[in-house]
Amino acid sequence: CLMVAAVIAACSTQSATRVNVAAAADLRYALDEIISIAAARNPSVDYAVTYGSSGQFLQQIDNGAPFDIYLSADVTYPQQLIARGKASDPFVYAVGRLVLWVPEGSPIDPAQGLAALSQAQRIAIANPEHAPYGQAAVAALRAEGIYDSVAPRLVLGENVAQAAEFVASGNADAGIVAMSLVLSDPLRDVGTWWEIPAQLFPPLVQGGALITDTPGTRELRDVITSPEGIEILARYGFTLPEE
Amino acid sequence: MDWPSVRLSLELAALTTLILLAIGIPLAAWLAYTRARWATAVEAVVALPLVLPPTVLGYYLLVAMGVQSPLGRWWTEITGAPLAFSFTGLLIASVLYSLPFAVQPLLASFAGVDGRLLEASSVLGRRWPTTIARVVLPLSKPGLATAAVLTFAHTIGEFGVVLMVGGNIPGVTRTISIDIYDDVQAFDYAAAGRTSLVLLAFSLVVLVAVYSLRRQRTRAWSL
Amino acid sequence: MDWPSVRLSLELAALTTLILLAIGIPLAAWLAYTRARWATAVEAVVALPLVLPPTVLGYYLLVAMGVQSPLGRWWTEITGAPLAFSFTGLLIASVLYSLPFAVQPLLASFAGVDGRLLEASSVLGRRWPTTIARVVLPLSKPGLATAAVLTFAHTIGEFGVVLMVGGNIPGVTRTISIDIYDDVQAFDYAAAGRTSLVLLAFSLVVLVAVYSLRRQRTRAWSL
Amino acid sequence: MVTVSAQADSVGHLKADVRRHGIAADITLPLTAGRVTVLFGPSGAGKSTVLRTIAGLAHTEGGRVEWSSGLDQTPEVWDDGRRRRWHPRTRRVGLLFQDHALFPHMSVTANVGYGLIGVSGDERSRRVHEALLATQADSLAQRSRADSLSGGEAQRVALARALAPSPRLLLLDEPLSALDAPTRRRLGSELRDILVSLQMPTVLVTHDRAEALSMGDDAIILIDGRVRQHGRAAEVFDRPADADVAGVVGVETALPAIVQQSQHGLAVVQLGRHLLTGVPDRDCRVGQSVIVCIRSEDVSLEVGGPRSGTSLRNHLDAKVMSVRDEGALVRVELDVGVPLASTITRTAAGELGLVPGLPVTAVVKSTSVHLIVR
Amino acid sequence: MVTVSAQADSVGHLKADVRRHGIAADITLPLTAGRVTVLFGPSGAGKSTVLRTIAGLAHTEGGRVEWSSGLDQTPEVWDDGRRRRWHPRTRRVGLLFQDHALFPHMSVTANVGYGLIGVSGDERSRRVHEALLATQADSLAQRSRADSLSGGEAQRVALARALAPSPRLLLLDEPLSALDAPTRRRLGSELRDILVSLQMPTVLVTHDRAEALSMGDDAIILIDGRVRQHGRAAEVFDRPADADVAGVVGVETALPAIVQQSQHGLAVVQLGRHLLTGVPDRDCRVGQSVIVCIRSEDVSLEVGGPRSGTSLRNHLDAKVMSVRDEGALVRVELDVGVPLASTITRTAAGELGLVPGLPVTAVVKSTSVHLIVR
Ligand SMILES: Nc1ncnc2c1ncn2[C@@H]1O[C@H](COP(=O)(O)OP(=O)(O)OP(=O)(O)O)[C@@H](O)[C@H]1O
Ligand SMILES: Nc1ncnc2c1ncn2[C@@H]1O[C@H](COP(=O)(O)OP(=O)(O)OP(=O)(O)O)[C@@H](O)[C@H]1O
Ligand SMILES: [Mg+2]
Ligand SMILES: [Mg+2]
Repeated sequence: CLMVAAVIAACSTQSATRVNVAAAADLRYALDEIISIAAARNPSVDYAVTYGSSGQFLQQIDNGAPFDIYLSADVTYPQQLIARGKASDPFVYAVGRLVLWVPEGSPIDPAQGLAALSQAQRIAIANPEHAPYGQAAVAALRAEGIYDSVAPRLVLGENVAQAAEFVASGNADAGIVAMSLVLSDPLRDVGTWWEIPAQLFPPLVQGGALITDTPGTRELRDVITSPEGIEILARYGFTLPEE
Repeated sequence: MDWPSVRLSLELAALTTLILLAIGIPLAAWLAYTRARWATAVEAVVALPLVLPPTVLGYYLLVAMGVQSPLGRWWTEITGAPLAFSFTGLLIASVLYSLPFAVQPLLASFAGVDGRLLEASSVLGRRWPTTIARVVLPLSKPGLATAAVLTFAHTIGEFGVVLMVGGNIPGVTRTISIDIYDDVQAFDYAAAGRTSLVLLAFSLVVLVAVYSLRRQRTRAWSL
Repeated sequence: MDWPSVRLSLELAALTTLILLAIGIPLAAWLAYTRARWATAVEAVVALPLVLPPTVLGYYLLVAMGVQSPLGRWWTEITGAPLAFSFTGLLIASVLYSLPFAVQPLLASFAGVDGRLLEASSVLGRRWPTTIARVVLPLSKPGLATAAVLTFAHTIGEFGVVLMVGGNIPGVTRTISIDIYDDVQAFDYAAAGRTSLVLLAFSLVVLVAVYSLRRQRTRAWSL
Repeated sequence: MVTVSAQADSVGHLKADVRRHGIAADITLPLTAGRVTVLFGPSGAGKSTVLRTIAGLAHTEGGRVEWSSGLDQTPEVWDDGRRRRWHPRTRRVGLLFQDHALFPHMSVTANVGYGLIGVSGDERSRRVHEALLATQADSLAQRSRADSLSGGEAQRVALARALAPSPRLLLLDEPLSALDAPTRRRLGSELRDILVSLQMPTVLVTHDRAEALSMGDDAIILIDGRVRQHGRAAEVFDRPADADVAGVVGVETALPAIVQQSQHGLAVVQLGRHLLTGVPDRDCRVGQSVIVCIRSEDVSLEVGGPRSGTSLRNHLDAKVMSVRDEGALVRVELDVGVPLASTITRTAAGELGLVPGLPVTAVVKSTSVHLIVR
Repeated sequence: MVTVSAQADSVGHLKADVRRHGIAADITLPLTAGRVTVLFGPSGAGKSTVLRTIAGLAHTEGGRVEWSSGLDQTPEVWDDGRRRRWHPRTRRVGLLFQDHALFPHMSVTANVGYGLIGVSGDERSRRVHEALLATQADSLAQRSRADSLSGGEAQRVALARALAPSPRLLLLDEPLSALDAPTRRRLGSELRDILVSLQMPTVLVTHDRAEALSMGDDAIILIDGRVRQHGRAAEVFDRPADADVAGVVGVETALPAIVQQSQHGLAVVQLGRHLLTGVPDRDCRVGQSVIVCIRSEDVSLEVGGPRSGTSLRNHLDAKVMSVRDEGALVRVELDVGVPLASTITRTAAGELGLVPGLPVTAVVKSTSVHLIVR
């Protein structure tokens, strides 16, 4: 019993200095800047970020994963956790943007919009069954009325990053991916893009929640929802969350 | 159940197993019986695909098959269709990735065959393909079964490489394992559980059948 | 290079291999030499984890180890820390998932050991653990090497189960394979390539060493 | 079938009723310390199967294997012929495998010491060394892998391995077959002494009549999976119970004939154009049919016209058909109306100047003509 | 070393200079069709190693294996002792392995037919059947797995397998050791005829002197890895070149002595308290030391006082030390001042009433006393 108490004590001292962040993969570049701000404001906290699939994080947190703050690519996931008493303080921090992306040297001109996809042989999107960007891409294609004609030519990535990989490696000649990806350092020069108008798909609102309520998690939430954070996110291809 | 995926998976696994036995048997025989020093290096290289995470291996394969690589261009020229996101591409990837699962058990089994029988075969004037076919293989049934089972099961269950190289195209490259994975990702646990159960039950039947074949020797006495 | 991940991977792979040899040897021996009918079913069950996609298997393991499951709760009560997302949890998952890679080659090798030697050992009054240790294992070196190599390499390369059960927590459950996977997902191909190369080179050295040990017999004559 | 069955005496007995793919051999042996029972029979008769069943490596389908250590203790039922059997390990017998089955990866000393359970250190090396000495394999003690041994070397090491743990019963499957004659002779007689001094009852399979007679106290003749005769070794080899056994124990001539006269324990039969006096194995009447058994080495040859036979010596005029050098002996096929074989020394053959076609007289003592009454 | 070397004649020859872990055996055989060369020697002498090196399964380290098919064709260098060697497959020799090495999973007929390359259908079954008939294993043709065969059965099937492809050279490693005496005798003489009719030159390893003499034309004595004598079989077994060979070929008595007299190709030596006349293997002078070789079966026994010896027969008064039953023969150890062994027939032993301590006269013809001049 004493030993158990000691272990718990050890854990709690650790979480006092360390904050495990579960972040949606599309935040990979933007979040580094935001974290450095939060860390500067709160030097006793050590932020450790894990990027991954929001859905997988949901499953893991549900089963006791030691994450302290959850930055999802979706608003419903944090709410599910809150409904089950696993999280608190939901917040919305960004809205994702969708682009049509073609690799450099492709005959397809993205400026023509989604219609240009009629010339593409392979179109990469994230899997619409579980990836929000995939669902958005399908919605946009439907809105333009070309979904049925392009459906046989779709290749599905496990997530939006993999869809981008299909395009970047030249195996797909077009892709519908997150703007945050095509603006990232490694992919900036790989292709050209055209933003798909936001009205063609339901908004990709990204929300989060605190799993543990500590100064460190609150600090990060505050930074990410502050004007400063929103400005950083905007640079990385996110729009402001509409209040 | 997504039957096209099931069919695809079975086809892929069966073809991969066949191809890997066809490649693996001579390769393992060579590795088991050669005296060349560098065979050890070859043996190690065969096991290397295992060390890379499937998705990463898949990524490299994707690049190798892509239009930017000579292989990819050559293939597209010859066949008129790109290798990536095709069943053939999937097959190549599966074969590469499962190579150690076929070669290693075969090799271990071959190495255990009584050397005097190989000697007898040679003195009786037989070339090594005959020796392998008529002496080594029949005496390596457990290893053969292991190689086939590991390859087959692993190909059924694999999804990292397949997802990367195949692009999850329904009916073309969406295998049953991707299907289950998608269900879990979409929180459709009921569907995932159902499919898994069917997959497990089917595999159990296949495995029991394979193993029964192998367990033909009735030993009068056990340890 | 992310050295904590490298260390974690090596620890995990080494421990998994050790545990699996410790479990696999008696299990494979039992499977190889029992006359029980239902051993065939056990054998098939051992191979089943392979059939499920790693992430899906990982999901089921996660649920089994999670705070909502009796096992998870019991473990948390006993040790004060949850099983999932811990190194122990990762180890258990790896052991389960790699079980067939250890048991199958051992089994195939054991089945190939000359039955008369087992008979001799029994008549000389030895119990089966002694027979396994002193007769079967030394004569199954190739199978033992295969089991160790497949288990080790596969644990190094595995990331589906590890990602699900471990949660990719830096320094605790982030293995080198997840690290490479992350790099690829982040389009940092240079880093992924670098890490992969180091991993491959290291593995090559280990594998060549293991295989050289096994290739000790110099045969006067080859096929 | 003539069976000199074991007296179920205080020394205990082993009962092995072995039934397995066509074999049905029922054997009971007294477990007298140091007594050697020879199991003799043609290739494929089931000798190895009997040994393996006693050791527990094969099972009897029906039948029974039972070990009784004497007096009124309940016997150990090693195999009840159905499903209940003792594990080979628990029977504590020693078995020399016909194909040796040495552990190929172990050194010679590790092989020999393998069965020495709970014996270590000096005691262990001493017993290993003793066993190797006993089997004249001490020069091989340094060998680090048993698979580098020659056939005969392996056989001696395997013998040492079987002896070393001092089993309750020793089963030797052709222990000397791969050895050269001088080694075999030396080892054979030493082995006999060792078995007596270690007091181990032994069952010995051999194909060699000389070995059977010099090493065996009792002999069991196994033909086609059946015990056809069981008795004292000298008895069995001298007085085979029937024509089959006669052939197996090396009685070259075994011919049917009819009793012409019978008195004083002797009988006269017609063989070819000769009347022959012999000893019937039991009372017989005139007109009864018998099998005439004559061992070739009991037939000596003389040159010159036939002398008239006495009741003690039969003289048969014969013609030499063929002469075959067999080392110490020369084998001569004769025609005395029926074929008859003779084995004589080379010296004798040289003196007689035997060539095919030569007329000779074959001489057989009546006591060497063994008549099996049918 | 006395070597009746092969005449390098038109029939070609096989030259095998085998060097390998301590063995250094240089053998040259004429490849006369049907000629059988016996390789004889104690266990561990290197007989199997020589055969395996000829077949290509072991390599000679230094040395050379060369096959010359006769006349002036260039010989095939099968193994140059360094790195260049022919694969066993290409040598087209037949080898019967000492431990049989049958394919355990194949049927008996599949085993026998294994070496029949490019032969199929009726021709194949015919040749398989012929080979099985020749080795008296035709009753086993139905067996579906070779690992169910008994030791002797396996040996016959392995022999059939080696014979079936009609190899250019047949190497038989103890082909009859696992067989019972009647089968061995029958198969031995049939095998001899078959080898002659198939015209295969053959090298035969055996431990059995009778087999060596009845089957071998030539004999090579191998001791400790060295060829110690090579010549016609009868010659080698009768006139061993030295004491070691004498021991190996079964000359039980081999004692040192000094020549006392020498004339007309005969010499007199002192043996114990007796003067003994014998035949020296080459010219000798008085005072030279020789080894006296007497084969036990050349020593006959008489009861009664010693008669004076002639130059043709030596009579030695002796005392019986021990009598040992060896089946057809009885082995008697004598004391004639030095130990002397005698092997006589059981008949003779019975007539003489031999018991230990009995004074007897040992009779040895002068021509049977072989003197090896040192
Ligand atoms: N599994 C089996 N199936 C059928 N027959 C078998 C099987 N095992 C052995 N036999 C046969 O049983 C008979 C007895 O075999 P066993 O080995 O006991 O003979 P053996 O007397 O030892 O002969 P040998 O002197 O040749 O060694 C043989 O004919 C053999 O072929
Ligand atoms: N790998 C090895 N290392 C060391 N010695 C070896 C090796 N292989 C064989 N020998 C030895 O070489 C010698 C010759 O062996 P070989 O098998 O040729 O004998 P052999 O004359 O056939 O004897 P046997 O009649 O007993 O079969 C033996 O003493 C054997 O132990
Ligand atoms: Mg036998
Ligand atoms: Mg040999």
